Amino acid sequence: MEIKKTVQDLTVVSNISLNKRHFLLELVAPEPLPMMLPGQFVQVLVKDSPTTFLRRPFSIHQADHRRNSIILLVQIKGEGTRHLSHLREGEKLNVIYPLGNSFSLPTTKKVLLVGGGCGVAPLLFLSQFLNQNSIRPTILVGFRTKEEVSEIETYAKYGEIFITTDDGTEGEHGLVVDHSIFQKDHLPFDKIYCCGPDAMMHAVARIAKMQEIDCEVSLENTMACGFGVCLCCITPTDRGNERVCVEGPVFNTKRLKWK
Amino acid sequence: MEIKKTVQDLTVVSNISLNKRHFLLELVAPEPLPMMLPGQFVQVLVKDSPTTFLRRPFSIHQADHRRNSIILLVQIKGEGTRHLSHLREGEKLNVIYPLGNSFSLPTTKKVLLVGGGCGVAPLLFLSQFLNQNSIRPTILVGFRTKEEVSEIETYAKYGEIFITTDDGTEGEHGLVVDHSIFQKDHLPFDKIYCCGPDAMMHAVARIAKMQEIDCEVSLENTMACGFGVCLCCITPTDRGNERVCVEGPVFNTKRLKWK
Amino acid sequence: MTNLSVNIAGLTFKNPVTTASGTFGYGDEFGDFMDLGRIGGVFVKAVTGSNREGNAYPRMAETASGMLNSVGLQNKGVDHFIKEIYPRIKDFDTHIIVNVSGSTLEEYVEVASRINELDKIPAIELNISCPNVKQGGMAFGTVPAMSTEVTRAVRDVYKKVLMVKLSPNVTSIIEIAKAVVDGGADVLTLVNTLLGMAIDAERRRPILSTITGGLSGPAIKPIALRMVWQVHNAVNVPVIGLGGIMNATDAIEFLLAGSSAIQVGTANFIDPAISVKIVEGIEAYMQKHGITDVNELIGGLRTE
Amino acid sequence: MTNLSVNIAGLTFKNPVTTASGTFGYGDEFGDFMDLGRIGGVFVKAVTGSNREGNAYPRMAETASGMLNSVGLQNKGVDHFIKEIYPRIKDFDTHIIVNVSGSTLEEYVEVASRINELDKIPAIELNISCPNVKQGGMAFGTVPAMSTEVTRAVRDVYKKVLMVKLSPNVTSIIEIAKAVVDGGADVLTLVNTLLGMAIDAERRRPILSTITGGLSGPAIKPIALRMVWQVHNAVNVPVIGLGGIMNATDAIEFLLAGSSAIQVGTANFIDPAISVKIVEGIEAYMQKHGITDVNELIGGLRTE
Ligand SMILES: Cc1cc2nc3c(=O)[nH]c(=O)nc-3n(C[C@H](O)[C@H](O)[C@H](O)COP(=O)(O)OP(=O)(O)OC[C@H]3O[C@@H](n4cnc5c(N)ncnc54)[C@H](O)[C@@H]3O)c2cc1C
Ligand SMILES: Cc1cc2nc3c(=O)[nH]c(=O)nc-3n(C[C@H](O)[C@H](O)[C@H](O)COP(=O)(O)OP(=O)(O)OC[C@H]3O[C@@H](n4cnc5c(N)ncnc54)[C@H](O)[C@@H]3O)c2cc1C
Ligand SMILES: Cc1cc2nc3c(=O)[nH]c(=O)nc-3n(C[C@H](O)[C@H](O)[C@H](O)COP(=O)(O)O)c2cc1C
Ligand SMILES: Cc1cc2nc3c(=O)[nH]c(=O)nc-3n(C[C@H](O)[C@H](O)[C@H](O)COP(=O)(O)O)c2cc1C
Ligand code: FES
Ligand code: FES
Repeated sequence: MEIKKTVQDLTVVSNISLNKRHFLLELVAPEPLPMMLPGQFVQVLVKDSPTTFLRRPFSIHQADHRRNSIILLVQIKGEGTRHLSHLREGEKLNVIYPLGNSFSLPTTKKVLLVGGGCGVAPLLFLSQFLNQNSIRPTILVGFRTKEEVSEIETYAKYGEIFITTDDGTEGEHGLVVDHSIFQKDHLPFDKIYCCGPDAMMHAVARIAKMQEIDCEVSLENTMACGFGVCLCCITPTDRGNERVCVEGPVFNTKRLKWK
Repeated sequence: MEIKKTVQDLTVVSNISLNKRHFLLELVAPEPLPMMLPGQFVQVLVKDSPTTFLRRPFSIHQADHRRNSIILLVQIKGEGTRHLSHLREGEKLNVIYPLGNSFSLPTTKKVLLVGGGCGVAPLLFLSQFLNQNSIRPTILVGFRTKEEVSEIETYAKYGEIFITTDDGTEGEHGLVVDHSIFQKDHLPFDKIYCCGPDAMMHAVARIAKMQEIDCEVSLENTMACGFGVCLCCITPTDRGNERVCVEGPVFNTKRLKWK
Repeated sequence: MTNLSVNIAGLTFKNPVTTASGTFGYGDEFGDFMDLGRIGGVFVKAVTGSNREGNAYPRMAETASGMLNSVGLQNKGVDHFIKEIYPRIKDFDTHIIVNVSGSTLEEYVEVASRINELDKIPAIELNISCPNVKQGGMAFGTVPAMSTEVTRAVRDVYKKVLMVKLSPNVTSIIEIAKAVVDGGADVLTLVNTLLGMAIDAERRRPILSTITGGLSGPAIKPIALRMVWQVHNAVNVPVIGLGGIMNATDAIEFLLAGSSAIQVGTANFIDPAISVKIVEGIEAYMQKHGITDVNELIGGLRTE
Repeated sequence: MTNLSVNIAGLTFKNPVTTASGTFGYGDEFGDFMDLGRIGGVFVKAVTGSNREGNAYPRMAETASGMLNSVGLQNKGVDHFIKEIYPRIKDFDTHIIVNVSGSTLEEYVEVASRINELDKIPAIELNISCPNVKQGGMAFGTVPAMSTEVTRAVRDVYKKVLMVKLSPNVTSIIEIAKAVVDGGADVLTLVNTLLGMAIDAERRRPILSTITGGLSGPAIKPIALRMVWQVHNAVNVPVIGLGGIMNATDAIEFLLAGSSAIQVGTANFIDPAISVKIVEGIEAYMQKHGITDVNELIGGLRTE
């Protein structure tokens, strides 16, 4: 099924700061939202930022077809995201979407979602999607510290939720992969979906491989276009260098040739 | 007398649109205003405009030492001035000032000020200064059309005011130099100060020369620094190529080698 | 009625706006965003003799008003192009021009002669200016004698319109342009990317896997414009100009400097419908200035 | 304690931040904005054999993240420099280095030998790369044999530290760098501006009176960084890097690429106190990264 990509001026309906580094940006579309799947992303034009020349990619955190809006969960990294954090209600944001492939629909009900940092972004959309398909996933999310733990009640609506913080101020102490969930010889899952920092995805992929659990990760990469024409965003796979923005961002870890 | 130049973040206290193309920007300083003279200008940093790399020069339209503020009269030309037109109260603007030389204090009381377009900007400051020195100048200002005629009451406080509009919708019909003031063989002035489009300044300078009236013009030029180090803003004079930002912007027309 | 069409070496383009190789895929990726029939032509991604995986990632770095890339000619080779891609794109209502790349003279000749067989491809653009391949690539475009040689060799086998794309990384663009014309080029395209580098100060590492890469975008526009102007005044073949064109005003500047057509490159990433907007913008400019034929703009810079 | 001082060809700079010729006047123009004693050195405006009026106006065009200039070495000549300017600036608490320019080999030699007599000038920077003068200027910096020749001629008369400033408008910066080192240069400065052009589409005219001019600013940073890196790896003399440095991070990138010191150019126009802020920024970076000696950064790019 081909999903048509579109360039639109979306309107900011809210910009909610979650903590010092993260905010939720809700954007309403001028036309009915296109069909979108969890794992897909948008390419945002950051106007009025002299140092931001290219668009910035963000996962779709939520898609609300009734409100005709999408929500992005953004972490402030540099100039582009800082600019977005200052957007006010009513301002326009030019966006290309929806882009990329999506997480696959699992053939099992025993599903674990693992996210770290702003890598949790696509997992909320994925949780909702799984629920619609009668799957209640286990959700494990890692944060730096208590202050950054957010949207837990929202996730809890869609699955059983576990938390780690790097400093132990909430949930289990340590990295996501140190969580007690993983301290078993036979994990009670047939599928893992994972999104977060590279090191985390590598670690989770290693566990999944050892335990022969199917695992999908959503990769980041430096993107110029986001729709497959510049070939800047490749990742080595069993089919050669593939584009993270078209053949990805979601890849089954079996297919990845990680360094 | 050396005037010390300074770089400061001024705060916008008001931004008043005069008409579609012009606005008044009042900026308050964090410290007591430096000494400033009419004809001097400021170099404004336009942040958040991707296409505006260098600072933008604007004449000091008014300096109010009691309010500790300066006012700029700005015409929207391109991206930089458009950005400034959107500035809101409370926003900061980084400015280098005061720059350039100034209009000379006349030795006569029979003074004519001639301005066109945004070239009227320094003339208000000059009128006030002349008043302080007990001179009430005649002020002739040209606009495109009635809609753009503005601040007339303000000028009228400092001198006798005459107006032209290009389309005849207010004041005399035609260009500034077509005004009846100039239709005499012996103009009743010993000094003319002029600021506006190049063609206008040339025409006024020609009249002044014919009638042997001393004439000072405030030149525009493309500036990179504004404080004398890049040598981009030169104009040919009897002393060779001089810098409009240091030896100018005000020049006695006798000294200019105009093409 | 305004005429937007230009004739370049016997080939008529419905308007002077085309898209640059490597920034427009094979054209069909833009189907969701615009009507390809609205623009003059599409220069498709580089085609080489056989499959190339290109360089390792990261391949991209953002810079002030520009970007560096080190894609390195990733493509599946000329066979794949002919079998899989050509049938898919050949009937687009615009000129499809193939960017021919290689590491050796033989590879250029082979690819060119294979593309020569394709009915619906009216021209090739010989890429002797790619800074992102270790062998060949840019070397052919920076040494005049080599430029002549490779152009001549391709000229011998390629019977349609031969365009050659020049590298801006040279002391004298005029010298290279003349060398390429001597070799038999019908048209010159300029410029390809400038060799640059980006560093991540925090990690104390180069950002690109290849350390250096090709700079494109508005940052290079002044250099590209200057080279188009120099070459337009020095040779007698048409020039297609590009480098940092983001809007119609930029495009018009290149026409005035002597480009018979222009290519839109990096701008496609930021607005995938920009090429059509540029066509419209040129038309609006012509109407505003009372110009009825776009050919009046070409080389129309007033310098007296 | 952090050490910021660097030794370049026997000359100790209190820190690696200096200001670029033509963008900092004679230094005293910045007295209102900053303390000159805080920076490593000042490269003053070009000095030629006799008075030059430079080019006609307009001399400046703003471009994307940069600017073009065609000042054309306006200055009052070496006599005037020695009599009027030198006394005014010689006691600044920083190194004052004179940018020596000319149109002929003889002019370079004459100016260099005159400056040689000035006690408080520890070095000259030979400008063989100015794109804005018809004769000489850049030509000396784009032909290797001429670069060697002019450097050698100046070397013969100039007894202190001889720096030579290279043009980026060349096919191989390494070749030119080697030619200049062969001629006896102690230090290489790079880069000067890139030759560019700007057009006013509305008026259909070039913006600069000279049609082309020199491009500077962040737009050229990737190209400048690449050249510094190439030259640092190819020659054995210290390199002073510049081109688009706007802040401390940019400066650190140049140090990592192999610059022993850096020059701040166009950035001075936008923030006249920026050079001092860059000194502070380098210090802050070193503290953050636990680096005690700035020399550890020089050429410290990790590329394995
Ligand atoms: C498919 C995809 C989905 C993403 N989804 C989200 C999301 O939902 N929420 C979110 O907060 N972020 C997401 N990101 C990352 C986000 O795009 C970057 O953080 C953002 O572009 C940084 O922009 P900036 O201008 O603020 O930072 P910059 O000033 O550009 O960079 C700051 C730092 O971040 C690094 N960086 C910049 N862009 C990327 C990138 N694309 N990948 C990795 N590192 C980068 C730079 O190297 C630099 O060190 C996603 C990235 C991709 C590719
Ligand atoms: C000493 C001095 C005092 C000035 N005082 C005032 C003032 O009080 N009020 C006011 O509205 N304007 C004044 N100007 C002009 C003002 O600086 C320009 O209009 C402004 O810089 C345009 O910026 P922009 O980004 O909006 O336009 P841009 O996009 O930069 O340019 C738009 C158009 O204006 C032209 N232009 C840009 N800068 C200049 C310039 N410096 N001189 C001439 N043409 C230019 C460009 O060539 C272009 O055609 C003054 C200029 C100088 C040199
Ligand atoms: C990601 C990317 C890939 C490119 N690939 C090619 C290529 O395969 N062949 C080619 O001749 N030029 C290639 N180029 C160069 C462009 O066609 C163009 O010459 C250059 O980007 C300058 O134009 P611009 O500034 O408008 O982008 C590529 C450029 C980019 C940015
Ligand atoms: C207005 C202007 C004038 C310049 N004059 C000179 C000069 O006289 N001699 C010289 O060697 N370089 C001159 N340059 C070049 C600068 O020293 C520097 O090499 C160049 O601007 C690149 O650095 P930047 O990008 O930091 O400005 C000049 C540059 C500018 C912008
Ligand atoms: S970002 Fe351009 S191909 Fe993926
Ligand atoms: S603007 Fe730089 S010297 Fe006048």
